[in-house]
Amino acid sequence: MLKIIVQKELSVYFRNLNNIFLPLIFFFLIISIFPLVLGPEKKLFDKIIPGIIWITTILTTILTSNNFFKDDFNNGIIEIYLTSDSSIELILFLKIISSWFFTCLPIIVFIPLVSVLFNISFDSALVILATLIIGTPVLISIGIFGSALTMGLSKNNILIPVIVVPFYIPVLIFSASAIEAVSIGLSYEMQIYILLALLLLTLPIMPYLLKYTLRLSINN
Amino acid sequence: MLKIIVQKELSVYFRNLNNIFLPLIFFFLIISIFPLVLGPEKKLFDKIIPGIIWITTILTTILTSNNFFKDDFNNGIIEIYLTSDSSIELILFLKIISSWFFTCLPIIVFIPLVSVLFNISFDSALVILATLIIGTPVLISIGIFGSALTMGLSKNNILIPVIVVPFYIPVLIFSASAIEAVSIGLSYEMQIYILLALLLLTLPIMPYLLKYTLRLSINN
Amino acid sequence: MEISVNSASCYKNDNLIFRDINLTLKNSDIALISGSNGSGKTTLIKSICGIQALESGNVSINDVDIENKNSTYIENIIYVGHKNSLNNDLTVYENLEYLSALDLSINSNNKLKIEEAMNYFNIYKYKDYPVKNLSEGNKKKTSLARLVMTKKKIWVLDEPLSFLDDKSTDIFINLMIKNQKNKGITILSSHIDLSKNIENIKHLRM
Amino acid sequence: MEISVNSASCYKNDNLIFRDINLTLKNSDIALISGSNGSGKTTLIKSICGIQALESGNVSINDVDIENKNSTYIENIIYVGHKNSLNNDLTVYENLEYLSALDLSINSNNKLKIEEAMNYFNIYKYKDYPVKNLSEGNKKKTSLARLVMTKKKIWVLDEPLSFLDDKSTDIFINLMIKNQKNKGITILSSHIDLSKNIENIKHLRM
Amino acid sequence: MNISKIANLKFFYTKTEKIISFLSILTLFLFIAGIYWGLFVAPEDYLQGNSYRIMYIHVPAAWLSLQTYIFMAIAGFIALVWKIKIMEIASVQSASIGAFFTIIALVTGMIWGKPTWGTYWVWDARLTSELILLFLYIGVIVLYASFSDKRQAVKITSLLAIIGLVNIPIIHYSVEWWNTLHQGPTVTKFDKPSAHISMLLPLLYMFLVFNLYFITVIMKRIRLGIYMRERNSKWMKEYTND
Ligand code: HEM
Ligand SMILES: Nc1ncnc2c1ncn2[C@@H]1O[C@H](COP(=O)(O)OP(=O)(O)OP(=O)(O)O)[C@@H](O)[C@H]1O
Ligand SMILES: Nc1ncnc2c1ncn2[C@@H]1O[C@H](COP(=O)(O)OP(=O)(O)OP(=O)(O)O)[C@@H](O)[C@H]1O
Ligand SMILES: [Mg+2]
Ligand SMILES: [Mg+2]
Repeated sequence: MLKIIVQKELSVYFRNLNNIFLPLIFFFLIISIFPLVLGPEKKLFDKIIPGIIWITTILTTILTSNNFFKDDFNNGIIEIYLTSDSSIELILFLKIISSWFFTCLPIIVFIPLVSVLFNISFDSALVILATLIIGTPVLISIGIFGSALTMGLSKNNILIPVIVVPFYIPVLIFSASAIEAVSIGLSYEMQIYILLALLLLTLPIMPYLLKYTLRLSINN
Repeated sequence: MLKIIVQKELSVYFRNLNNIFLPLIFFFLIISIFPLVLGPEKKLFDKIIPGIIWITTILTTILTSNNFFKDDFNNGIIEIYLTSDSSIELILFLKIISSWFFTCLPIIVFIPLVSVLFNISFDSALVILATLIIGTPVLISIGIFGSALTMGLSKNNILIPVIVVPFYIPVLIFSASAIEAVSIGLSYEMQIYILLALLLLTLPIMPYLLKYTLRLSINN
Repeated sequence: MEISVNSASCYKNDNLIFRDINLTLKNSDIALISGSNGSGKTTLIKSICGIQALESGNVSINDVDIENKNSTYIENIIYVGHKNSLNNDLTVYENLEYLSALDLSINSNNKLKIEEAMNYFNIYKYKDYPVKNLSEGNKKKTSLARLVMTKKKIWVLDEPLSFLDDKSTDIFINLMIKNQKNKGITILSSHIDLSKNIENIKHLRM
Repeated sequence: MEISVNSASCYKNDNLIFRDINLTLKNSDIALISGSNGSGKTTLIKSICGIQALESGNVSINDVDIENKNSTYIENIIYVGHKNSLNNDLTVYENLEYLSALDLSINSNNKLKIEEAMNYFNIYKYKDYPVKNLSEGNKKKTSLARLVMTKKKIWVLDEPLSFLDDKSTDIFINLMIKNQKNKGITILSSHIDLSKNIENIKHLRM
Repeated sequence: MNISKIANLKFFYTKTEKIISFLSILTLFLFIAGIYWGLFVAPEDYLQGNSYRIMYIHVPAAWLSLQTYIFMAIAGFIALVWKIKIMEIASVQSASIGAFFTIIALVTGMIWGKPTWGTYWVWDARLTSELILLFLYIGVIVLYASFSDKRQAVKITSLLAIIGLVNIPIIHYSVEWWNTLHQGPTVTKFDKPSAHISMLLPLLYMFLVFNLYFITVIMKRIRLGIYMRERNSKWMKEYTND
């Protein structure tokens, strides 16, 4: 059973192999907008590029998780989940993981290249990579939670980020602070541990929370 | 007839008076994320704040125009537009304007306050204001065009920005360059004229282009 | 008035959907398109409204191809599709107001017309319900209520009877008969055989 | 097996939808819920499946409230709603594969079952069509095909006959009769009077 | 419909009208007295002069802004778990009161910041987390307003409030952490006013008055919420017609 569910969740994305490249293209596109808008001053840009990478990743997660359940809700698939005897928690978990897989992972894989392109030091690149790997699943889960809350509403493109982004802040702060720490030669272990703790706190609870939320949301 | 159409387009938003505040809240939320990610250094922040304002506005327009026609498409309203004897171009024009009205205008109105909060000089604030007023309708129209192109697709949250953002670039460049010019005391008239030209080029053509695109997209 | 489909063929994705369909309807004609699921009824109906492109053949009103710039098709045809064409967040009244604003054949003073339409289909009590709170049948009635308001003469309807209860079905059939009496033309698809209810119905089996 | 609705009342947004509904069904029972549009059929059906909360009263299977943790309701009930519960981008086969993976009563080796289900409803030829390219009736058949695969005994179906052509309607009625013979329970809503087609049908008018 | 729950709403609605008007007058009176005490009786601060007096608004408002969030989340929790209607109403109604306190704390803080730090705003830990608290409140308010079915809305916002409560300490510590690592450019440390008893007493007093204000307003708003929900019910019509 598990195999089929994983397969289907993935094949919605895989249908188009392009879909793997989309978040990547989006990522580069947004990153390349920053110098256009902030001016081409290289020093400034080099200084803030880790931050920009993070901001851009946040956008990607906001866009991906926005209206995450809308199609499933409109098609009545959520109703099937809620009346199914197989483990919905598992399905929801797989949904989180596969959306992470197709939106954040491509970005993460390309971080080494990005680091070379933008002269990010090896140590910094490593920390950026680590914070992204640990942080993005949390962001994606929170975003998906937001769209479960608002599943039945229309015109909620901006509503969901407004609800969700405040919850992003701990992840952002610890990631930024780890990156800052490594850049001035301080230890950043502590921050990584805290990020890990956030991940371990969020990910196991999220499927149950999502199920509960979907049940509340559908009962309108 | 016109009156009712305008009324209805607006009342979808107005149903909830909150909807006027949403883009504003979103705007402040995103702006306040930047110091969290880039570090609280005030000097740096003051330097890049005009750029940040622009980036944040871009996000707002991306989010607003994303899947702009999806609900109307799913509900079959697009089909009604295409078989209606009243002027669809006009309706589409009104749709652009009202979505601008409810997402960009609130931000624009608050730019003076933002400028005071972030110590932006009066001259700069004026130019930011001008570029936003002229630029945002163009961005919104381009975004809406993107979602007309992809109306029938699902999972297109990231697809649309990827298609659309490259078209944003002229607006961004001239706006940034106007802001840069005023900050170093140069004249910025030229850039404003070019932005105006972009606006006058886009807005009148857009309804016809949109109608044509909808007709193509629906005929799948 | 006369509407005719002339040896129309349609492909989708390189699959033939239908071929060489001919149909000519004059004033007061009612055509029932029937056929098994997937036989192309919806596709034909969309072609008649100009939403679906044909591979060959054409649809013409008074001998003018509807693709032609001078065609009056858009002033004559009203299409009620499968989907309800309602905005879920607006109320029943607001939706009808909006839809009537899109239809130039309806007088500008349409408040009375809207109330009449709601009364006709017994949905007046839902006047101020947002459409998303309606039952499926009442949504359908709301979208059919456009037909009470319009003065357009060629009605093209895709499974208008779906989700309607018996009483509403009768009401709707009466509406079609009224259109027939007004010399209007109706083209509809349905799985229900209406020849018992309506006289002189033309039958197109796909 | 026995399913019963005990003096159930339901409010939505402070509006009374139905009050004091009672219904008890035993093995081989078929219950047809009918009533005019907006009378609360869909709402009742959703309550029976535990999707819609009741204000008072309850639904129980073998005398265990379905809200109860020990209830076996989720292992016994299969719900086919109004909406098709299909993913538009996946093919018919993939959708059925996914839906059967969500139903533990179906054997893990379900390939044969899926082919059987598609053949049963004559949609085998659309096997590799993405659902968005199906006609409305064929979508419905795809979503009903779950019933061919499942071993669950309590079927709860909201207007399963909508959009089906005559032949498919017969096929579907036969499926219900088969379930009846297997001692299954069927609850369905419809505007069509099925008492001619099925013996011993219980009628609940809302 | 459960009799005891309806009775509960009815009981609250019918019995509290007089208490509320009494509380309103009392709060107003005590507030004026407190303002007088804070502005005129309490001694001048030797460092900050008179500008510190804004503390008598700022500090209680800041405390209440947190307290209200805790109240909102707990009420939401009770509403979801035990399905107590009055708690649903209490939870969602406290959001705007909390947002109000937060805005007061922010605005008075900014006004106070100008003379003490020379700027309205710094990205200090406490300031930032207060700002985020405002966004959390706004999230609840906006979410509530987006639903047309208000009973559905309260359930959803209660859930959001509970999750937010879990997150508040995390946000708090993260922000603190963030700020200790990179030093801000300006004086970001709070100058603790000399905790003289003659300054502290009016502060404690104002804190109590703010609490009283909260109780009054939340009761008023619960009544309003009950009215909005039950205005079509029989007892409400009878009651309002009397
Ligand atoms: C926008 C600016 C400000 C904000 C958002 C703000 C926020 C807060 C918050 C949230 C608290 C409660 C903290 C707690 O209970 O843990 C607080 C307390 C306090 N604030 Fe502010 N504040 C601001 C500016 C100022 C300024 C400029 C001063 C004075 C120099 C000041 C002095 C105090 C004092 C004395 C307390 C109470 C002491 C304590 O609880 O530790 N605040 N403020
Ligand atoms: N959120 C809501 N607030 C108020 N009333 C609602 C809400 N949702 C649904 N209703 C009402 O509940 C009633 C029952 O709806 P339901 O969908 O159960 O009807 P139905 O019997 O299935 O009708 P149909 O035959 O048209 O499918 C309808 O009158 C509908 O308007
Ligand atoms: N994009 C497509 N590519 C290939 N075939 C398609 C596509 N879209 C639709 N079809 C096929 O066209 C046929 C006709 O569909 P249509 O919706 O017109 O049928 P219908 O007669 O209305 O059926 P129903 O009674 O079920 O509504 C169907 O068999 C459908 O599978
Ligand atoms: Mg069809
Ligand atoms: Mg129904």
